[in-house]
Amino acid sequence: MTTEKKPKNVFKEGAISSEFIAKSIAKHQSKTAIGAHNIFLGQVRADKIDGKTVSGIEYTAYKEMANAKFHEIREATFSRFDLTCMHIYHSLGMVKTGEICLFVFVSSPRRKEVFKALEYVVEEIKAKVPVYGKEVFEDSTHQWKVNS
Amino acid sequence: MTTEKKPKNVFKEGAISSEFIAKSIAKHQSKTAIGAHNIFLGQVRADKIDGKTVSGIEYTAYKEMANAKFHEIREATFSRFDLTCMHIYHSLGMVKTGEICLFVFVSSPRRKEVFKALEYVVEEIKAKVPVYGKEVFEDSTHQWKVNS
Amino acid sequence: MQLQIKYFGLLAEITNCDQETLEFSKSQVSDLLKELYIKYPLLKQKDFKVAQNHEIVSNNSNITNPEIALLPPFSGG
Amino acid sequence: MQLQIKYFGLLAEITNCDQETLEFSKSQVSDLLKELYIKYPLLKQKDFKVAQNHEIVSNNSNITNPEIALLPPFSGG
Repeated sequence: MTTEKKPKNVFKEGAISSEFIAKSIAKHQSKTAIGAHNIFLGQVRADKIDGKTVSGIEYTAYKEMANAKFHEIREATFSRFDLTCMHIYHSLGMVKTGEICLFVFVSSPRRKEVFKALEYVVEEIKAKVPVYGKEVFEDSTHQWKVNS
Repeated sequence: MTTEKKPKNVFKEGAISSEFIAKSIAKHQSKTAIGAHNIFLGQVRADKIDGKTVSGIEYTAYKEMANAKFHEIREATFSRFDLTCMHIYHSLGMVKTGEICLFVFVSSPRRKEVFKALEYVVEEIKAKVPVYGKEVFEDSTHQWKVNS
Repeated sequence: MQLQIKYFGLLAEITNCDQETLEFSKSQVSDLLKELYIKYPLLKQKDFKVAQNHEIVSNNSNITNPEIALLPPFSGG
Repeated sequence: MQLQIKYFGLLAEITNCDQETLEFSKSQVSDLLKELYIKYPLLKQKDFKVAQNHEIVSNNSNITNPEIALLPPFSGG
């Protein structure tokens, strides 16, 4: 039932830990109107490009605009779907391969809503939020990530 | 890359803890081909029915058939979607309101696959697996849950 | 043939047992249901399916397995 | 008007800075881009959008805010 009305900071320095995700899940035990949670986690892949392997992604962002866009996405999602709550966290700085860089968490009384809402939120983030991933290779060279 | 070929036991006695979910997420850090995880959690709602409030759901199942069906769903999902791995856990016995009774976890190199796969798995479980929820009210009366 | 009949959910409340062993001399699922409806008249009003070999079977299937389950609508998850 | 221009991702490598202050006397985004292309010829080959007031704006928009950001394609998540 909590729709935050002011943009809040979605960014976290470094990787998002599984303990943090567990705490976030546990906090919802008192919200007994919820019947379904859906969680998206983005994990950094060890892609091989021209024989070199990605060792991590360093994230930067146009923070003020990004937080404003996260807020717009949140508001639009609450108006489109019957959600009880929603949480978004994105990493800044270095996230190593195998670590989590994006955590999106939606909850609703009913499961149909969470499936639609979660995919909507993730696609909106990819399309509208000015965040940049620099793929750093094991030899310290890099390339700028392109979302597909 | 692990497609278990034999039915395994999907059931866990009692609620699924957030610590268990966290451990399951952390185990995937070594699978660096994964770019996206999608997790569904079913949580027991404190529904009000005729003035009485649900305090928990007691789950029973036709276990052998249920595990066989979970296995069929797993195999069908791997053949339809490009997944790296999949995990399903369902509670048996008493699960109190606010606690988790179903945990479905799919992972893939790409996000489009996990969205489609997760919804498919959850809908298949609801439709094909012989599990029964007895909604127990605060006054110890009960009714049999009907999925919508 | 001796059949082990398993009852789940609401049905186990009607039969007052989770499973029972019955002597069965006919062939089809529908024959078994007729016998069970006599024993448990309330069953007739209930929505359920019959499973054999862990698969739902139709009423005109032959019974070939000694374990038969009566399954009300699923409500997992 | 004094403009603070912010560069992100790949573009910050081309300009060799994250942000800079420029004196700007014309009105439209396209005028600013012409000046930036002279200063940083490599920018011209790059795919990017311009944001003002935290919104993407078109090249014929008037510049009304002292903070302007040049944003290459997003790659979050």
